[in-house]
Amino acid sequence: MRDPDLEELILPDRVHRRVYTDPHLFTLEMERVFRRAWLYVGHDSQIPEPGDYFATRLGSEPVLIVRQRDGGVRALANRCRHKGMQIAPDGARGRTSSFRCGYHGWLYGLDGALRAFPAAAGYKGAPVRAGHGDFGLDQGARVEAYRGFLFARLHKEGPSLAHWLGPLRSSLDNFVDRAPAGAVEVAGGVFRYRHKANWKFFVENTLDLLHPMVVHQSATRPAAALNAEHPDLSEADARAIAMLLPFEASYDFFEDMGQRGAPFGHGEVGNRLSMHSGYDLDKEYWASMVEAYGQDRAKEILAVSRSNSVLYPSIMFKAPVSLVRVVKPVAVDETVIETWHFRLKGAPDALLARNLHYSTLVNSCAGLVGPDDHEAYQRLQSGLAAQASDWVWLARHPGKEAPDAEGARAGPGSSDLVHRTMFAAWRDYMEAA
Amino acid sequence: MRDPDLEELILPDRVHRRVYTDPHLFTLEMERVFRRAWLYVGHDSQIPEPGDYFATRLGSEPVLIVRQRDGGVRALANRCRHKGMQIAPDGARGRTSSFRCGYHGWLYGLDGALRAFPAAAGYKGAPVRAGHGDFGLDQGARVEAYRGFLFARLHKEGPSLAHWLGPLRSSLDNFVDRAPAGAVEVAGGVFRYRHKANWKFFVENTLDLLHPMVVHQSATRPAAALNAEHPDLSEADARAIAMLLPFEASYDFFEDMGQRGAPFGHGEVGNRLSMHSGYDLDKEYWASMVEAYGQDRAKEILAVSRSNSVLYPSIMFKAPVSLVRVVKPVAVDETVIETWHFRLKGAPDALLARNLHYSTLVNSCAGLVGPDDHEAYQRLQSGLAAQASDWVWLARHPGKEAPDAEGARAGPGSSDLVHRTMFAAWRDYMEAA
Amino acid sequence: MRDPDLEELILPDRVHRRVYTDPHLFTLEMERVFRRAWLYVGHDSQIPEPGDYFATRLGSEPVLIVRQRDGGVRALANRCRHKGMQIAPDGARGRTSSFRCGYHGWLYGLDGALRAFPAAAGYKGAPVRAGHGDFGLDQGARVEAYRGFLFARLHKEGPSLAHWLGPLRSSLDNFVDRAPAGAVEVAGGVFRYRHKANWKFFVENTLDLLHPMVVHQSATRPAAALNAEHPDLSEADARAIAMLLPFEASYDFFEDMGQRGAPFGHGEVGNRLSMHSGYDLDKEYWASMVEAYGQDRAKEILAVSRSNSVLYPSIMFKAPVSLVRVVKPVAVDETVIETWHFRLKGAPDALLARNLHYSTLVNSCAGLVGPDDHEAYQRLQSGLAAQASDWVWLARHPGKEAPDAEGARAGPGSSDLVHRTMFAAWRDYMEAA
Amino acid sequence: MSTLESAVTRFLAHEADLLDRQALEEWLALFDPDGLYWIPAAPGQTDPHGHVSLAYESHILRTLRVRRWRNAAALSLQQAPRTVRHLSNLLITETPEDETVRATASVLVAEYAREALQHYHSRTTWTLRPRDGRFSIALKRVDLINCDGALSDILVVL
Amino acid sequence: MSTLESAVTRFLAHEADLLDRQALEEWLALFDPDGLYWIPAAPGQTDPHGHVSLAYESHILRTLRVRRWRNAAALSLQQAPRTVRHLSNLLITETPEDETVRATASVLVAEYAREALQHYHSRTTWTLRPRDGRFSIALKRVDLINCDGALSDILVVL
Amino acid sequence: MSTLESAVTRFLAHEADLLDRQALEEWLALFDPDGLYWIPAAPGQTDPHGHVSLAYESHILRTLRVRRWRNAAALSLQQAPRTVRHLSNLLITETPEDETVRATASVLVAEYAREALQHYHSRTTWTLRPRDGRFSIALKRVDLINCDGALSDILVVL
Ligand code: FES
Ligand code: FES
Ligand code: FES
Ligand SMILES: [Fe+3]
Ligand SMILES: [Fe+3]
Ligand SMILES: [Fe+3]
Repeated sequence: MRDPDLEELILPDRVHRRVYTDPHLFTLEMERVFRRAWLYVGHDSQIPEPGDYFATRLGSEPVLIVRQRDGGVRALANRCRHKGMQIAPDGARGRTSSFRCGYHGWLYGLDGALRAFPAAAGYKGAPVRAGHGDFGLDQGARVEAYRGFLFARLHKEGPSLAHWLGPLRSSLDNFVDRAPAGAVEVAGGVFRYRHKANWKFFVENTLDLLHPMVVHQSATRPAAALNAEHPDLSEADARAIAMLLPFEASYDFFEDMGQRGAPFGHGEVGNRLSMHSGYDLDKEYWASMVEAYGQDRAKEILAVSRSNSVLYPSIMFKAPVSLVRVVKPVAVDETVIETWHFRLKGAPDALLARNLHYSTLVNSCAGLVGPDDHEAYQRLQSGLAAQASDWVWLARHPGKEAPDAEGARAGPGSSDLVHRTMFAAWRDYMEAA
Repeated sequence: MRDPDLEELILPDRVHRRVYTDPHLFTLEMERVFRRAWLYVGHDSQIPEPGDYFATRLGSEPVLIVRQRDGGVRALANRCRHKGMQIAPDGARGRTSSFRCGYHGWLYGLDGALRAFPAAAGYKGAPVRAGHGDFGLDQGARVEAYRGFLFARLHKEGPSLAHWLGPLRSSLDNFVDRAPAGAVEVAGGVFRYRHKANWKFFVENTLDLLHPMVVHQSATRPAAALNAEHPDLSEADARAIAMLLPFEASYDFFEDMGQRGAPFGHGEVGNRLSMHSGYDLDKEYWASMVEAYGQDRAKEILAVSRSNSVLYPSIMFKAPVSLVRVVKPVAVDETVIETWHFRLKGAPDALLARNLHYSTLVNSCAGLVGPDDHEAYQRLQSGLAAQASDWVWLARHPGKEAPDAEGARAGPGSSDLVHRTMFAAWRDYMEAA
Repeated sequence: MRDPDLEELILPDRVHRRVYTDPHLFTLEMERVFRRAWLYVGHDSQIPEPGDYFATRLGSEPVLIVRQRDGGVRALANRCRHKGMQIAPDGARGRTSSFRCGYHGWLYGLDGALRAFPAAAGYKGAPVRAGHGDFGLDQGARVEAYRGFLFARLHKEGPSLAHWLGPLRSSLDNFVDRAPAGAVEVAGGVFRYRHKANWKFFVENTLDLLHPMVVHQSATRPAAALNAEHPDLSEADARAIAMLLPFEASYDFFEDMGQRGAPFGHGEVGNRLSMHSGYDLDKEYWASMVEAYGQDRAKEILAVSRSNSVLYPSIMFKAPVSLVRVVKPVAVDETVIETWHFRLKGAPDALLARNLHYSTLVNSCAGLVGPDDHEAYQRLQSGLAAQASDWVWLARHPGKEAPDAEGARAGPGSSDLVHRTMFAAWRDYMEAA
Repeated sequence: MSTLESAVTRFLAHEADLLDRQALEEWLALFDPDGLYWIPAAPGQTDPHGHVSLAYESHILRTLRVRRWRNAAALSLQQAPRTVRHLSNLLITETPEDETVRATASVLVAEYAREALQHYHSRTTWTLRPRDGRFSIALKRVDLINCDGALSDILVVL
Repeated sequence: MSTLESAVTRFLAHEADLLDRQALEEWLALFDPDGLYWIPAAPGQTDPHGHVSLAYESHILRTLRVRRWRNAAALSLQQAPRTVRHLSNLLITETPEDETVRATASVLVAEYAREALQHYHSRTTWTLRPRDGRFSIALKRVDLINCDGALSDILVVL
Repeated sequence: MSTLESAVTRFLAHEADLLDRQALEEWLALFDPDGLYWIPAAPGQTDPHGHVSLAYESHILRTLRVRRWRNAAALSLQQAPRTVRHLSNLLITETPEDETVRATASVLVAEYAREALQHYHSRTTWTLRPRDGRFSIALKRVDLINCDGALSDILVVL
């Protein structure tokens, strides 16, 4: 595949519109970025028992994520080695002791080894063999977990997950530490939300603190008015309004939230201050936290409010409301975003209910917030097809960055530092031939 | 972009089927023909006041057509210079004092200059600047008007509109002169009609006088029969029938209509004689014309009946029934045709009603005439995908042409002279690298 | 068009997934395989009288198959030589004395010669001429018949139909010999079944005897259970069950059916034994066969039970149940399969009814068998898009083949010999530049 | 359901059946002699004379439309489009002063032509006159959801 | 609306509800023992024996269809298609001689499978026999608008 | 058709008409003060608190939704989506204990926005309370056929 002219596409303070619109670059991204980076695939709690599996995609590659008998996890090729049939439809999940291809009945073990094939005598003299090797489903993909979160990488070589997570390890830690029992589990359903735009718009938008007060006015203005008109809102309504209003916080507030960029393109916004930091603290939850951690440590954990954290390129997670949004690129101009929700073990149901309510309001395709972001992405896609200008600017707060204690570089909340960081990593992935 | 082998595609008496079917040539057309030619964008009356605007496309390029405070008109890029969002959806229109991008709130003046952007301090040290220049919406597109009709051209260099209109200026004149008050205005709604075929089929068909008696038989035969069966038709029915019957006039009649081809690919059919020249003349309208122009001049104006006039590549207009059909190429095999209607200022409502009735019968997607043309275009598209032959013939009436007084070349009504003229211009546009 | 690296795509025991997924190879297939091979177009009985015609496709090329006045058949270009309109919509059929293009009325004879065009004087001095030659619809395509089955080839040069049919002539013979009157005719309607997968999956699947017991279990298991539960099934129900059960015959049974591969990629499964060989013999039919052929010859004819015979690339026919399935490639990942049914002349209606019942059960898009095959094709298409492996294996029963009396090479029923034979021919067609 | 509602429901189902069975000549006979068939080209369009319509047809023009349908030369109709129509959400108002009944319904016309389905969604309003125990159509007005969109051919009667 | 119309409307809504809820075994029980489920393959098809059908099923074959639906091995059904069906434009005729009722309606079956919607439009005709105050189905005939088109899999009961 | 069926049919046609005409403020008034508008995100979802929903809205949130609809700044609503909705296959059950009526229908909402049609198919269930001779809505629950699919924006009220 022909190489792109990367130095013409990625400049220090801007990127060329083709990175969002060129189908050839999208194919290359699937080949280079999405096979070389660790991609989030799910959570331990989705496949607790040996033989538990689900079918998903790593970029464009269909895989089976399977809990092994030894407790490990493998990412097997979801593609029979006989004549090539996809073994399980995308999205399939269940518990099994083997995978049987429904075309001619080839049977694979949980580890991907070809265990048996009907009428085997007919392959006398042919290279077809049971076991691993040319006819097994193991394709050398790596799977590693960090505190229950599963990541996979198709490329055999590369950094360990822990190294790759870098400074954002502490944000994943905070995600899990917020559970009084020190563990989380998938709960409350999944949103799958499709839009006709390049996957990078979503990823970049999640760390863009200059857009909420503009894009989400249509929700925040009525919310503020209703708040003023109804002094006696029900608890649920008051909570909903309180989750919507911060979208129109002041520019200074968003600037103060801060942001940081990290190696491999990761980044996040918010730290002590964020759109979630003003939420009421549930008493029962606080009590369980104090009991689990002691008051000081509990306070410390809850004082961290990193609202949006990106592990580039595949997820944005929100530790304060316990959710992970997963990027599923479909085509250069089509993306599906999955939103997965988590229960903090040991926390009261009311906390889960609040976080799910947040997601219903904000992340639902029929919600009051998401559709306006999506409209923006789709108009970015059509705008960048225009020839009037070739450039997308990432020029904000030039030079305004400083190393932080964990090895990231921090800047003001509205900086494009995080976006420059993403594209530096993107270029690295794309260059490694 | 790779150059086509134009001399193999365009021969004196035929063109290669690829000019209608090759997606690469379509992309080049958008690049070369539709950026270099003056394209019709609308009419003065659509944006009478400063700040009036509408969002449209010049070829594939999204633009905002905006009335300036000084009365001029600009074609601004409809694409924010920040991160590239399309500012207004295609088709949007209204009155405004500025354009605000809905993503981060960058604010542009009517002239396209960047007026303000929120949290401006964050761009200290970055190249982002208010004003025109790299961050304004003015992309150097030219806009000129002729008698109220607005044309735009993306390419900075090129002929003036008046020069480019050439001999067909007199046909536009006739369009407007037919108004007793000497001016027209958009009225009566717009048709937008989509078909799965290359844009050139429509343009060429409008000057093809060998097809109506064949393609439109399905309407004219029943019309003739009903006319014969019902001697006492209502006035409205009689008028409808009278507008349909000329589609099956004799071959001699169409030959006598005549045609002419002009520089830049323009052309038209009909002059003294046309499918509209036999319409009854509304008495009240005639009186108002006589009052406005005197009897001789009024007669002279109304004696001109150029039924279909093409300003290549973007419009066909029909002065005798006061309408303009605009070509909107979508893909190599998809086109939208807009039909815009006009009120002759100073003329009675009945005249507008008649012209709208004509369009309802002929140009509506649910009409009695248009669908059969569209079926033809779509079958041309599928027929030209066949390899049985490579050629589309434009060989009719070879050499039968003579210069006319305005610098055009005239020929018999059924000649392919107009089509040869179009492709000569097409080749010129496509060659200019 | 650029040539593919065929020696890297087609290996002795496997083929590269790109032969099923690469759009460029699909275009080349249409160009090389589908213009050079004899393609089945229909049956004599569809166009018995002079002027009878139907519009179909040879690969991607639209043609009119026309019965001539002298009884011959031509495959005319379905594309007017004037401006290129497709003359008749795909699927059109009827009886006519000429073809008139509906755009400008050019008139062609049944033999494709241009007979007349309106306002002919306008072409004085132009190359447009009546007759054959540049302006006729005859494009040199060949049409030949074998026992009433019509085949056409766009390429002028190539083997005669009889030679090309080779050993499978005897299978077509058996198709027709099964008619007491020694002739068949189209009857009982047509199925047209669309799926999103490459055309070769269907063709290869029809000679794949390792899949039925796996893929069609969902029908055979309930069928067996109902059979056991209901000892007193109605005749019709018993017949239906009896036609479903053989899909789950034993591996040995399928092995014993045997298969053979022939020149030009043809092949078939079953001979004395097949999924149809156990059907009850209708008494009335047997009587009519004995009357027509004598007992010995009748027995001989009915003892042959070649269940699936492929004339590569365009049809699979089933002589024992009198049907032909025709391959209509639409795109690299889209195919329509037509199923045509035949009445054996001289046989009782009950036999036709049985064969139609078979097709309703098995070939209908709402049937109990076909959808599972189609699901398999579609999952092959998605599986082969994966990069986990490049290979589709055709390695079964290596070397297990022996020449038979008719010049084919025979092997065990489950061999990939027939698939290797197909790809050898495919490569030959693709190589001939 | 009132007697009137029942009668209107049955009449509209009958009209739909005629159209789906392409009994177009019988459909013509359902109209008043001065009845109108109107498909506005703009949402809420009030004026059929100062604004174009997708169709605005008197008895003569409807007859022309039906004859064109029967005309083998009609290129676009060689595709032999078929329809199935679905009608629901009926609202009825009686206007006693002119003895008409106004019925508005949601109508989905599914059209099949050239191997493809098209869906036409409208709120359709019939102005009906009681006639011989049934009704005759004074006005059939079809307000398509996308009447001002970039439509492709509407080949069938809606 | 007559009592008969009401009763038929309710019965058909009940059948649709069973199918949408995939209560297929209950659906089987709605038929007469010799009842037929027929999807013709040609418009106006009259003969189920001299012409193929998309489906032509006796009680045994319908049962087979339902058991196949329940069979985990069915590759094409692993997509777990769902339906919502819409019924309107009901026309009813009684044929007193054989004590059956013929009901014809426009039916839209929306199918969702593999992340995609499919729409099946038909005029569907039920021949119903009064049974225990309700009805049993003697024949359900589904005339799809595109029955002779190049269809892809019809996975669900229509 | 019973009086109750007629009354419910008319009420639902009225609600649909308000929504299609975008008389959203009037639509708000159809609900009980503590009425709910619910679009589950999973088939058969029982719990609105332990599972996300596509929408789960009290009076205040419905009001917010309607005001957002009226807000010119709403990027995604600048497309001015329109709807036509179709309702059929009504099943009604009365639950005398709490004096409510449960009505379930097949609903197709056709949405037109940005030159494209979208179809939303659901079984929708209304829990209705008799109020002043009409009804008020205690719960409107919209079970979309593809509620767990990869949906794109649902811009309109379903
Ligand atoms: S393709 Fe999987 S067993 Fe054959
Ligand atoms: S993209 Fe327009 S303001 Fe940012
Ligand atoms: S294209 Fe056929 S006659 Fe002109
Ligand atoms: Fe946002
Ligand atoms: Fe025309
Ligand atoms: Fe099979």
